[in-house]
Amino acid sequence: MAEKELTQRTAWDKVLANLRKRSLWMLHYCTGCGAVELPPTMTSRFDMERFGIMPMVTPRQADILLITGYLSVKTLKRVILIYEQMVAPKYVVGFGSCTINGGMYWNSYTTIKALDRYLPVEMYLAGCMPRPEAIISGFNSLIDKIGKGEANSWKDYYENYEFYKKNQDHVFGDIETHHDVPADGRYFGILEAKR
Amino acid sequence: MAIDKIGSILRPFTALKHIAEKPDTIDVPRHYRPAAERYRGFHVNDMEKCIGCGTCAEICDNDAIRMVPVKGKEAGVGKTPYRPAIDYGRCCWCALCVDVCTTNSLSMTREYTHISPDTNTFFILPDEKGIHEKEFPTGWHADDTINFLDLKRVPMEALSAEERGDSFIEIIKGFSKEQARKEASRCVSCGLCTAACPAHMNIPEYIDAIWNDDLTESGRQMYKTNPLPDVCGRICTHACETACSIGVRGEPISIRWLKRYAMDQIPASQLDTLLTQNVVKQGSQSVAVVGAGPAGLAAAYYLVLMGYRVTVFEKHPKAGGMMRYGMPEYRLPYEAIDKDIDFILSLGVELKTGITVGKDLPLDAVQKDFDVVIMATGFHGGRSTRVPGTDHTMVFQAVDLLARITKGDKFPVEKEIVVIGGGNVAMDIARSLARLQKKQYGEVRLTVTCLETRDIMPADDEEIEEGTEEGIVFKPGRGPEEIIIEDGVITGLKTSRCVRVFNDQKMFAPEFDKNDIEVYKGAQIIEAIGQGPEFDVFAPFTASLEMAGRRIKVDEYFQSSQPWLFVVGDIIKGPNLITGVETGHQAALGVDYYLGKRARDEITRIDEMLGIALAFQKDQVAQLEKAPRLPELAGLLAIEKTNLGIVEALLSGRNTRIHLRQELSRVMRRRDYAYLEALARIPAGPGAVEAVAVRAKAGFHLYTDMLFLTKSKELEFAMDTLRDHYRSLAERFQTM
Amino acid sequence: MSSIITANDGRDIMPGANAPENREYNMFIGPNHPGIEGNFALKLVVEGDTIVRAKTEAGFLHRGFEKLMEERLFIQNIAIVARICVPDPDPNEENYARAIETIANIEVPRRAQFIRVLVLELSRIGSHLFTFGGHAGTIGLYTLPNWSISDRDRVLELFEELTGGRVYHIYNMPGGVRRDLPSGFKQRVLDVMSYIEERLPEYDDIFFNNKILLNRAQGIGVLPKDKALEWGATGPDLRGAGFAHDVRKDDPYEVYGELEFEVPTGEASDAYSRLMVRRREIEQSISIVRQVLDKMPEGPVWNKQPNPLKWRVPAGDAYVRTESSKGEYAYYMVSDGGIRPYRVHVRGASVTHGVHILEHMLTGARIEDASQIMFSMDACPPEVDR
Amino acid sequence: MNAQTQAPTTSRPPAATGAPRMTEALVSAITAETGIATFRTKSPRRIEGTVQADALHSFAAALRSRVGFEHLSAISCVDWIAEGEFELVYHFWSYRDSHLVSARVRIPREPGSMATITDLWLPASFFERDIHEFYGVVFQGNTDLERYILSDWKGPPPMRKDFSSRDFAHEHFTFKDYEPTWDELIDGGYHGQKRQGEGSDE
Repeated sequence: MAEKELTQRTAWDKVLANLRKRSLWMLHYCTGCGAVELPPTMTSRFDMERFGIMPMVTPRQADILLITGYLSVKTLKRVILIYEQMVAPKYVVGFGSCTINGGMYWNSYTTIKALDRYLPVEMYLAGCMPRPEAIISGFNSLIDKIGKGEANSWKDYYENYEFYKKNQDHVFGDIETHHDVPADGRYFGILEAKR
Repeated sequence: MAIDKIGSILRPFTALKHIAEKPDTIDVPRHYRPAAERYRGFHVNDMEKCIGCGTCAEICDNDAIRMVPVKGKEAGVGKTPYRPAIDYGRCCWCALCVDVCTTNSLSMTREYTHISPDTNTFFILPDEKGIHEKEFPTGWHADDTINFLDLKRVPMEALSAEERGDSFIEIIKGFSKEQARKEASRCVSCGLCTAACPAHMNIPEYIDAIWNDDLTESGRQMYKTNPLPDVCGRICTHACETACSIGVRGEPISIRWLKRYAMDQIPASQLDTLLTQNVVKQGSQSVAVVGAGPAGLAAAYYLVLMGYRVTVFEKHPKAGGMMRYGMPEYRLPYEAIDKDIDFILSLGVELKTGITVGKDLPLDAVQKDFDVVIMATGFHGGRSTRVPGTDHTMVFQAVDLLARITKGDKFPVEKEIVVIGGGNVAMDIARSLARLQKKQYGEVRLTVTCLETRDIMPADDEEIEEGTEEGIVFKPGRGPEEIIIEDGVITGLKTSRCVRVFNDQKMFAPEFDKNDIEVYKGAQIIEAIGQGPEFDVFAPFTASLEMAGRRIKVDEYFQSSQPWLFVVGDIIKGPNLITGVETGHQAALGVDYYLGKRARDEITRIDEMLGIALAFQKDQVAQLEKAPRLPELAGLLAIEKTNLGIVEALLSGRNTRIHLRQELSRVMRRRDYAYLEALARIPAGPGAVEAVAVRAKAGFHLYTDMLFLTKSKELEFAMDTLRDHYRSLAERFQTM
Repeated sequence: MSSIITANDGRDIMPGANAPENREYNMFIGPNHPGIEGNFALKLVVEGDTIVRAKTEAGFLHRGFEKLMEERLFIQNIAIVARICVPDPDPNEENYARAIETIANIEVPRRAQFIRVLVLELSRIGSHLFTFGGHAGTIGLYTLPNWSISDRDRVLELFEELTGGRVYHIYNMPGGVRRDLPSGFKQRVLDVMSYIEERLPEYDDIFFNNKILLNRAQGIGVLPKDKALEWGATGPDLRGAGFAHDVRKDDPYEVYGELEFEVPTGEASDAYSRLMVRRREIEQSISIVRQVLDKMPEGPVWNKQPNPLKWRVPAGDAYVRTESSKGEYAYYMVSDGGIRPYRVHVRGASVTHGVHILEHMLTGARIEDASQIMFSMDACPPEVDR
Repeated sequence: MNAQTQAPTTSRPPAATGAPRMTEALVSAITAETGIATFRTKSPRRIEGTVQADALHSFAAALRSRVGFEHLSAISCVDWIAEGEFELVYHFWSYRDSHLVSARVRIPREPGSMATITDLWLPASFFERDIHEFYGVVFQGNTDLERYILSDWKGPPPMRKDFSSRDFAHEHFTFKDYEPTWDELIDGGYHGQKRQGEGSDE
């Protein structure tokens, strides 16, 4: 059922948003060193399941993609494949300094320096790496944003896909993700259907 | 391990005993858990305590700290308007910046949560309140037992009181190699000293060169702005050490003694290798310098390098001015003076001694023979207190006596002497006479009295302490009333207590308490209450010169209202040695602008320096494009194009923008890089290989100068890359 | 021979599916897989459920540490060094500091050496608890990760109090450590130690003596004893095969020579015996921590070094080894007398366990045991990639 | 893509056994058994020496089988670019004698090739492949040298001294350019007014 215009928030959208925000599933993929603070967040010590957030193994059913710290070029290729396999609405959360301006690996030849050139990022957490308490506060503010319907950064991927594709190609040389992104955009009602 | 089958299946259910307990989940965010006392959280910086020295930016391994000019923070001695801005898209919270902070103004709080979709909020300018302006307790802060800086100076050996009691041998022994390198290792190259030094000497560069044991490079850096390093290494008033950032919490770097150490190791014969500016052939225009003091000699040095014919007139038998005739030998040995002066003269400066302009040779005669005249006559006229009895024969002026000691003339030295005055000159004459007394009578009976109380005496503290060790009695805070003369012989000086020296408007108006009288016994009185200029030297033009208060009115290049007349040294600014050197240097530039009719070419900001580098790189590319296809030059064109790309990227790069506007802490001039334009005209024809080698050496010197200009890793990294390229290129063609 | 792909009457529903050349197929586990420890991939050639050939793929976490270290001052590297192995960062810091101390023969105050041993043992306890959680997760026993990782968090709170950072401590410096113990810290460490000591029997009940684990782990992932040394196994994996080799005993550093502790070993050299070796090592580490705390002398904690912006380490090289929770962790550092290290080679413990030994042990194993074998070898991918 | 791993059944010579020896006895044992006399004691439990490139394999085999060093701890590579040489340092550890022997081998940077010792120790295959990837050294006899960590890397071997990681990062990645929220506090704004002289101010 293609989503209608998301700007005016019909009653159904509000209900949907409320249901979605209480059952966010986070993809269980530790891309960087920040992932060592995830087990304490997932398990009983900080227990993010109190907010309905649970680790999910497949990108097909995940809502949140955590980029936990730096992204080497090799991992970025997999992350883009995963991101395009995730069903919208999807939220990328950037952990720590490395996703903002390169972090401590600013002069490394393999890590990307600014995540928002390759994927639309919903929110960044400061820290090297962010503590479990900061992660949970981050998830809470994400939940509020989804509840209010403001967490729409994922649309940006479809709207200016050329920008993202150009940057991705700049890093890898033309990669083929076997994913027709514009078609997804049309499916999710972001881009107007092809006449 | 015998594990019975049934047990191992049932035992997991023992975990059920925890059902009744409360879960150990920390109920974040409802229940806020504070971080540990030492937690390395977000930064806080005490903006007032911070002096903007940039050492935190220097140590940061992620280049996360950029120094930005903050409104309302003014530059000053030991202070800059720059404050650290921290980029939390780079920071790894390692707290090296907190541990290396020279003033302990930077510390960390226990706050750790910052969430935002907008990355711009991750670039903060920390102040006392913190990132979210919530009062979080202090976390990781500097620890005085463990800090990276060496706050203690390397002690300098000096002659003990007995050894130096009756001798004029130099007191300070100077650093050994290990001591000098250890002292040099303490410097964090923050550049505050350069800004505070009147002559803006390249102090971080030459200290770094001493640390790297490359003494010729150290000498080269000194000669860029000071042709009298030997002298300054001994008697400079070292304003740099008062500005030193290490001095905030510890003892400043002994910059003066390091300068002396470096110059002591360089023999006079090698001084010519230290010149970085190329010596231009002598042109037709001539300049007369009146007075061979530090100011006159500095002006002469820079003018002769610019190709002017310079003649120096000096009334004393030898050049040196106050350096030789006003400074006792135990502070400044004459060999040090001669080493510097002989080198300057060797560059082609003509010295005429024994001629007093204004007496033997009137100023207008000089004006006719020379295009420009620089007056550097200094403060030789001693002022008198004019209390009753000062006309007695046994009342002397300190400056005259000091000159006589240098010339070796005889003069009476009484068993008891009283010196009036509290400045360095008073200390010099008092300690010199104390030595003569010890030699003649075997004991020192000398009293020094001055208006100022002990704490506001203008003399250096070491001078007063060393003087007391040598047996001199100090009576500060006393006003001279009258010299008591009984049947033709001076028996003492009557003084009254001086209540105040300056009135409310800080004008010199001393008030005395007449009924508190003390008499100090002495058969000889020396007056050292300050020196004044002798304006009769300007004889025919004195009337037509505009005056500013008691001094001649000059512009920033010390050009007086008469365009052909420049006035430098103590009579215009000071009185001290390094200011004399600075005025001489500035006046030389003023003369060059006036005679050479050239526009001013000071460089004030880093992007203007980069403009020169850009022009140089463009010439490189142009020359190589014209050069013949030689095997040695294969691939050079591509490299030069990338270098050009690097410099263009810096100029247009938004990231480096903030640093490009940084004020230079030292005086750079386009003239210093005039040789780069000459390179563009070297023919690219058959001599191409040699031409590339010459240009490579020029490039190396250009980027060596620029490397110390900034704290930004972006600029530093680019300058370092370019410098290494030109060093290897020059080595490849063996012309270093 | 009827097989599921043929119809009842023997017709071949998928012609050729049974042909010998089609029996093997490629199966990729990771890099995004809950059974993988970190960002790592296994490329398996599988026939049915048995792995015929296995090849590991790393490099997802490669940041070029050794190159970055050559472009930083000596003191600046103490921040980046801890990031090489995330579950057990302290052997890196201690190795780096000791390598410089060996080259420049800097003398470390005794109190700092005791504190370093305290930090290393606490890091070992935390890392083992972390591995228990992972190992239990691969078998589906999810009670233990919730217990062990939350108990590990108490150790992290101790670290936060001592060093100012939970995971990355940036606490060791060439010449000693950056701060002394905070007041009352000794008592809190002893409390956490006794708390973990009480918890271990409960772990035994729900996990170590659990029937499911015994069935799943015993006899699985056998490291052949005769090959163990030749293949370069070290640490708990080698001790699981019965060799009592431990760098703290063979090549004692800091003050390990003065402490009494045994080196537990297993016999079966399978996943279960390696797990039990780690389990008993925690007890030894707890006793070491207690010994360190009561033998710790008073005194300075840092032998002051010159101004870091100009400090030069004299030319020379040094090979320093520590016993990390994963095995022998070594640094080879070369200095050419400059202000930056000329070369730092990081020899992580997993370069042998997580690569070739894992490939050998997976050959012939079953698919469902692949993750468990990897966790039993405790291979930490960032050590492999650096 | 079928993965090809080392045949598990390679048979390697067993290591010598016997009673542990003190350092001097060990040094003389090494000299006697391997025929290379350059080995000295460097510090407690550390022995070091130099070996010619072509003699390394026989030295290593003798060290393992006759002296008893059965653990290859690491093979490190140092790029002495000024002298145009790679220095390969082989670190052998003897559990029996608790000593480490570091054997230094110098090979020219171009062509940079060396004999493999994977037939003696399995860990050598990782170290040699690692050095091959990061320095470009070719180990003859090592069948498994294709890229492992740097499989997506198209540049030159990155650990060589003539490759600068900073240059590469500055050319290939763009950094964040901030519009600080406290811009008005800065004298002239963070990005400042239009400067005179070259450089556009887009």
